[in-house]
Amino acid sequence: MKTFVGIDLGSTTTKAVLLDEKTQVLGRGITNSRSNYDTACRVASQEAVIDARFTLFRRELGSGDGDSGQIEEFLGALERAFRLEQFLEQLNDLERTCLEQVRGERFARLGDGVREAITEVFRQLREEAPALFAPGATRKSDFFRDIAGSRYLTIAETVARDAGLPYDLLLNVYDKSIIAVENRPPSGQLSDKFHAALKRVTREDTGMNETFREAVERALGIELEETYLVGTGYGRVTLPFSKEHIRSEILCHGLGAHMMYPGTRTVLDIGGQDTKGIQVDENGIVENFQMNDRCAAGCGRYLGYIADEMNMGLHELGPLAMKSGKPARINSTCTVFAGAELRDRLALGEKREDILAGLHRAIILRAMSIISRSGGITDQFTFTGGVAKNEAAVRELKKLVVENYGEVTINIDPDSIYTGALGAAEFARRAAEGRMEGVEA
Amino acid sequence: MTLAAGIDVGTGAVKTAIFRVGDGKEEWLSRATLRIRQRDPMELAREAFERTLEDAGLKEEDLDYIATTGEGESIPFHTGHFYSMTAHARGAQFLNPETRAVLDCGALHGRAIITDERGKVLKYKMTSQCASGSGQFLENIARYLGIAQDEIGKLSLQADDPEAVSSICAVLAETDVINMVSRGISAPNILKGIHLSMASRLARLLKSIGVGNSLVMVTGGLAKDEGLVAAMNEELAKIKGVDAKVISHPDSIYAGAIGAALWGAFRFDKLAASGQLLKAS
Amino acid sequence: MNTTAKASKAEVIKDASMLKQKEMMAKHYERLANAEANGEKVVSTFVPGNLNELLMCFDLVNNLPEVNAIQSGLRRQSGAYVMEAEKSGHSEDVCTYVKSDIGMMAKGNIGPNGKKLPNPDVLMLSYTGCFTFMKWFELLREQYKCETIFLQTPYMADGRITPNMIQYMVKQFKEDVIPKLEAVSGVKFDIDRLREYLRKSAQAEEDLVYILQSSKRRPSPIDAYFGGIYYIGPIFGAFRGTDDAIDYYRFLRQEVDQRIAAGLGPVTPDGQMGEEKYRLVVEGPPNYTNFRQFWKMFYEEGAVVVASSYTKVGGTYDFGFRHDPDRPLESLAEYCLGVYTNRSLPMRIEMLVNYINEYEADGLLINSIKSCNSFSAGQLLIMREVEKRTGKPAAFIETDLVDPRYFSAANVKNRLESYFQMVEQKRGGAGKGVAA
Amino acid sequence: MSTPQTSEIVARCQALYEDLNFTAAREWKEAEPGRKVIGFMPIYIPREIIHAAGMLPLGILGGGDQLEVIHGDAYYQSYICRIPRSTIELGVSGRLDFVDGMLFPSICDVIRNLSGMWKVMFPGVYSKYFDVPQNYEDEVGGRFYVNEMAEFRRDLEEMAGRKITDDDLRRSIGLYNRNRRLIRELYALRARTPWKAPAAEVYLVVRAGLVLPVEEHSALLEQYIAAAEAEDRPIRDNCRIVLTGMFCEQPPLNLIKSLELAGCYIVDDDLLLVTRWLIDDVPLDGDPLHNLSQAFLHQSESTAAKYEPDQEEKGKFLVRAVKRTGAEGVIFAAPSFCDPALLDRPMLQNVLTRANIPFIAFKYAENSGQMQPIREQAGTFADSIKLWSAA
Ligand SMILES: Nc1ncnc2c1ncn2[C@@H]1O[C@H](COP(=O)(O)OP(=O)(O)O)[C@@H](O)[C@H]1O
Ligand SMILES: Nc1ncnc2c1ncn2[C@@H]1O[C@H](COP(=O)(O)OP(=O)(O)O)[C@@H](O)[C@H]1O
Ligand code: SF4
Ligand code: SF4
Ligand code: SF4
Repeated sequence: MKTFVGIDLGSTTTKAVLLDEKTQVLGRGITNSRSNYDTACRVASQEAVIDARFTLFRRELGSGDGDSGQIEEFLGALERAFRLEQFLEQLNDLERTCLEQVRGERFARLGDGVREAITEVFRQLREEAPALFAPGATRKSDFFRDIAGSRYLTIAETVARDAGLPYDLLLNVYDKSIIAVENRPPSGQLSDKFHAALKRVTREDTGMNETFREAVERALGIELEETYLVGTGYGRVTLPFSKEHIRSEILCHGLGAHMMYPGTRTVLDIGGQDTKGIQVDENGIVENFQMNDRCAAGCGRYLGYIADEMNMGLHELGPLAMKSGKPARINSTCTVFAGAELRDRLALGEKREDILAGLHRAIILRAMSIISRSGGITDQFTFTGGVAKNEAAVRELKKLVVENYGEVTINIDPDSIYTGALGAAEFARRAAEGRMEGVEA
Repeated sequence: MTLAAGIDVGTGAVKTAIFRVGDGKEEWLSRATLRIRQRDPMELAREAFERTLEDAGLKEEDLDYIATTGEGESIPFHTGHFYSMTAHARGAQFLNPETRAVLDCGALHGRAIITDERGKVLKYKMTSQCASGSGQFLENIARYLGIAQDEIGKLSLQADDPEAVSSICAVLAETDVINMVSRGISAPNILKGIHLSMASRLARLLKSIGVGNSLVMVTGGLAKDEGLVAAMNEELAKIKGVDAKVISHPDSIYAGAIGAALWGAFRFDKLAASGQLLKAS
Repeated sequence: MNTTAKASKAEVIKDASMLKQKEMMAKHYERLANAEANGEKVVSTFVPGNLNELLMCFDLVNNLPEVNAIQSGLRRQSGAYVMEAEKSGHSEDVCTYVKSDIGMMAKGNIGPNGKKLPNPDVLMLSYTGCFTFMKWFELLREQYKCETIFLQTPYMADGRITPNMIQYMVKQFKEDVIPKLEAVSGVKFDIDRLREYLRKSAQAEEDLVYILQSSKRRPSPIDAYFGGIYYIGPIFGAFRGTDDAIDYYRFLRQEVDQRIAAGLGPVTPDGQMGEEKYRLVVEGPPNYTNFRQFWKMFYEEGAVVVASSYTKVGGTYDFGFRHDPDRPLESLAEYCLGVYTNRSLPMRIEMLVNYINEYEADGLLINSIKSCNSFSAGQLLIMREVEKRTGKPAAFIETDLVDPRYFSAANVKNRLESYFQMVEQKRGGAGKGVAA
Repeated sequence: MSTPQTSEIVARCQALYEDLNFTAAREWKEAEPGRKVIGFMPIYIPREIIHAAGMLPLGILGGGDQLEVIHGDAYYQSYICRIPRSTIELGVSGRLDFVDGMLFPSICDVIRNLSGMWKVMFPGVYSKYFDVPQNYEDEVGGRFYVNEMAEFRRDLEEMAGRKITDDDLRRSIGLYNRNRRLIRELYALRARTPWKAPAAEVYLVVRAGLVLPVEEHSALLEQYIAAAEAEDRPIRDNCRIVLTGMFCEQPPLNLIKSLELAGCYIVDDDLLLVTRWLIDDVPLDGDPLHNLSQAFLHQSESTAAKYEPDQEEKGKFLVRAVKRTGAEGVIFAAPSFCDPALLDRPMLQNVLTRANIPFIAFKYAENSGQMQPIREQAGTFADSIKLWSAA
């Protein structure tokens, strides 16, 4: 079948969306942006294809007369199994890379100790992997780098201590290797991994039956043809696409938000390094936009620094901040000094949740200024970008929107991080249809 | 004989030192350094301090003066506090008596200090607001490149065509660097580029406080980074009317702790002489 | 220089005005370099509110630190000069024009022709449209310890020139400026000489206005910002009131007429510009350190600037003001009062709104200059108001005049492209009706 | 009534300082029908004329570190100082809705342009850019200034619906003379015994004068001076410094406190300059506008906001301040991105260097939250003065 791909190469994450001819979203994929844009695009697209397969599975299964609860349970199990397969594959790759690293001269004098330590770390990692993907388990993030990274660091600390090795050393081996692993384009056949996952599910006996297997096989048989691709995002200038395949992220975000909520008139997007306020008309056409200036204070990356500083996952920040009753007043949102400010205030005895709540408020205050610059908020208002996933940020935003613009509809889609990619995919679909609407090729 | 401890609580690490001072001698008994990694610095300070005591074979009550510096103002067991530039100037003087200027390069701020032969601060200046030239930034980039702290300097020295980092902001500079990697710029050239941009900021600081042709000692966390020291010398050489030379010392990282301890001893003796005896803790 | 476009006829004639300008500039810098040897006295002064005709009455050679800073920017030396000034204690926050000048002095004060610029004998501080000027000349005075003449131009805050303002300025001329210039130069003031210069000024001004307004046509034969910056050079600088300026603008006018006749658009550094896709009004000074690269981002996309406010900093002539030989001192006062940066914010908004309407532009682009509070403080309100009153979209980019550290090509390009795509999309969308 | 303690007076002033809704001024206005309030920004405004019209001159000094700025930021790029944006925030959020007029004195391009912005954003409010002469000749600048003040006087008469007589003006000048005298006295007290009048308190007490009627403020000053003289406070081993360079955007209170905590007694400063701009009494007899103009031309404080016609005199005022107050050094604190202050600074520093007076310099914003670097610099400065003065 024909598919249309939109890729949003953000400063922090790269997102891909696959649309079908009926403008239905087939799949979404995300990965962290990295030094190699090409790889990031490929990984994100592949993730979107994987997601699309699950959509197709669901469609195939749904067309039969299976019990929907059962189907969902099966698909859930299949997805976990698939993710585990993927994880283990990457883990093996990482281990190989790590072991190669320590062959270098820098490690020669340390002898076999390091190699043994690394093998031990990975043994433990593999051992606990299934638990990470057990039903109901929460993971620090969905990216290999983050999951593997945080566990590696924790395990390595103990292993290093036991082996009498410097912890910094193991840390460094990891840092070096993860880059290599991340920048290797995805390899291997997807269908192999699906089959391996199927096998795993069969073993686990989750009520899978032959109808299910056949449906999955049928869905796997459908060919996904990449008809047209449009790229957008921060890395747009360096995107590995030619000019007619590129649209400005402003237009994509505007259009994407319009597709999710056709009544949208104002869009706020807070990404990793930029915050945008966009006004669109009833057709999703951009009327006005403003972005943060050259200072990246108060963008998503700011939360990243804070999370690093607190050794927490990004998605844990919001819930903690929600516990605050009395947000601290924080005036500087300089991303780089965020950590220092945090320490300063902790040292003064302020509570973690209050500081965090204050930091979230500070980010939203800045975003409010950018919206104000772009012309304020008119009904409806749609919040997109990675930070829209953060409930504490959303809470502050809602409060401030009401205070400043009255009761307007505020839309936040759980998939809001894909807004730009969705818009890009729609541009791709229109381009393929020869409707080069609004944008010159 | 006066026994004094110096505790330097930084943003990157806690450093401690114990000195015995008297008869015109300054004897360095023990030292410790602990990186602050997601741990309460005050706890770490205690831990480092205990270790230093143990190494010196002393007990807390043996000490005449416990001096803090850096962010150690709120350490409960201190006798007195010296501001960090006061301490670094004295510490650098101890490490090399020829020193007439100090460049303290820490995790977030750079500080340039002009001193006299007694370690007296004559003039100084700190880097402002923006953090793109900070140790923290370099550290982030190095981690991103997969390079260990102690490799940075050596790699930077191998650069043949350093790539300038243009951004004023550390966050944007991070993107710059990511772009460089994707353009195939080598790690040495990237690191050297960062070093040069940091060095140029620091050189400006030095020049603006009138460094002249002094011997400049680098202290603080980045003192070990020979790449930065080399870049500093390159940048200073470009400035007309400045003929300064930048050096480092293996113990530079302790400069703050050393200075605090020595000033502590000095203060103790002075107060003792005037009859106002102090008791540590 | 791109040589491929050199063949066209328009190019050749274009060169006549360009050559003339080059020759004028070269001669001027030569005169400056040799001033001391030739026994000529040198005055340093500013572009906005410059009193060239008056200064010529005292045989003073005019040196403009702003123009030197621009030259340093175009030659990519300003970065080093700015750093030099910062090394000597100037803040990173302040105007880089000043720092470029101060850094240049510290590095030997070498002019664009490679020769040392002379020390000024007098600083003519016409404090018009910018407070920074005051500090700038206080700094120069500290360095050169020479006579400093101060001329305060009151701000046109209420959108009008009051008799008290004119009176104040004329009094300053009569009681302060002229006597001091006489003392420094040893030349007696002759009002008839001033009248003659003013008459010549008015003649060149007439042609300049014609040229700057030629962009009302489609396609516009000129780029009124990037090209305009070259066109204003002589009249904003040391040549107003001279025969050279008269000749230059006559040449230029002929060239523009020829392009109009041939239906041609502006000439860019890469030759004749392609199809005119977007017509813009630009507010704010340009970036000089990456001037070519910056311009290219426009002409590559088919964007031409049809009117700009920057080309009015050294005098606003398109609303009818001309130097008037019959009211010499009064007209100098009115000239100073009327320069763009001395106009209140509401006046600036109105001017830009009119430009968009009269020049049939697609929208407003603001290039916000980090250095220049005089221009930049309030530009975001200007943007809002102009959008509101014209219904045309505006875009906002940030660079600096001469500090290369504040020019981020990727950032600027991203915004410009987004803006052009938006304008394009709106045009397409407007005719399309409701989409899915 | 018993004399209040300093702590009570300061608490009241602090409340006035923190009140971003200007309740005191609102109450003053509501107390009698027809009362009008005229806001003004730093740096200098002849408040006497406003007072003579029966109106309250209200100092608007930005939003400090407690105001959340949303809309104000929408009007300014990041490289422009804070005060205009927080002022706009005050306006947009309705906190100035009771103010009948706004004055924007001639100090820099930012405030100058703000005057036009105010006209566009708040078209119903009287707003005026108040141009002062930078030419100090009686016949040139003096004449211009008298005319400007006369125009302002006419505007106010129109608003008030009555004439402002010369006697009205004289009476107001007299009241402000007294107020300035008291502030000079307070500063002298602090210079003599800085531990008795901590800088943060002095600041708050003087600042109260920007929102209170002058009569009330003078009484408050008197009370504070008496209370401060009477109170015993511990003397700290601090050095004495002159704080300068802040002439417009005010630093956060925490900054002033931090300086003293880090070991520096502030014995002179250029905070809230409008209250001390004229350094001597303005004569009461003769033409009042002429007298105000004369005082402005010949009896006013030197700051970065003014052109110094005499190169020899440049910066000498600082040296004199140091000598007068027995200070041991100078701390330059300038608002970030403040061109006039920052461009002026190197020239002043050169003067200090020649006079052998030590100094340090840093920047701040009215909402700076991190005092650590400032404490560190001031602390080192204090250390260096203290440790070695004896050694
Ligand atoms: N699960 C999450 N919870 C909270 N915040 C998140 C989450 N995922 C991403 N973010 C935030 O979103 C930002 C990235 O947003 P994104 O829109 O992907 O940026 P970009 O498009 O610039 O790459 C991160 O910096 C982070 O702050
Ligand atoms: N061994 C090392 N080699 C190179 N750089 C180091 C080393 N140890 C610490 N650093 C750098 O020093 C910085 C911390 O310096 P420090 O002097 O502790 O800072 P501060 O005094 O500001 O807390 C860190 O950011 C790190 O980049
Ligand atoms: S370092 Fe901080 S303040 Fe500076 S530009 Fe970056 S985010 Fe902004
Ligand atoms: S502030 Fe603007 S007008 Fe003034 S000197 Fe600088 S660039 Fe020129
Ligand atoms: S702080 Fe400085 S730049 Fe800002 S408004 Fe005041 S005088 Fe102007």
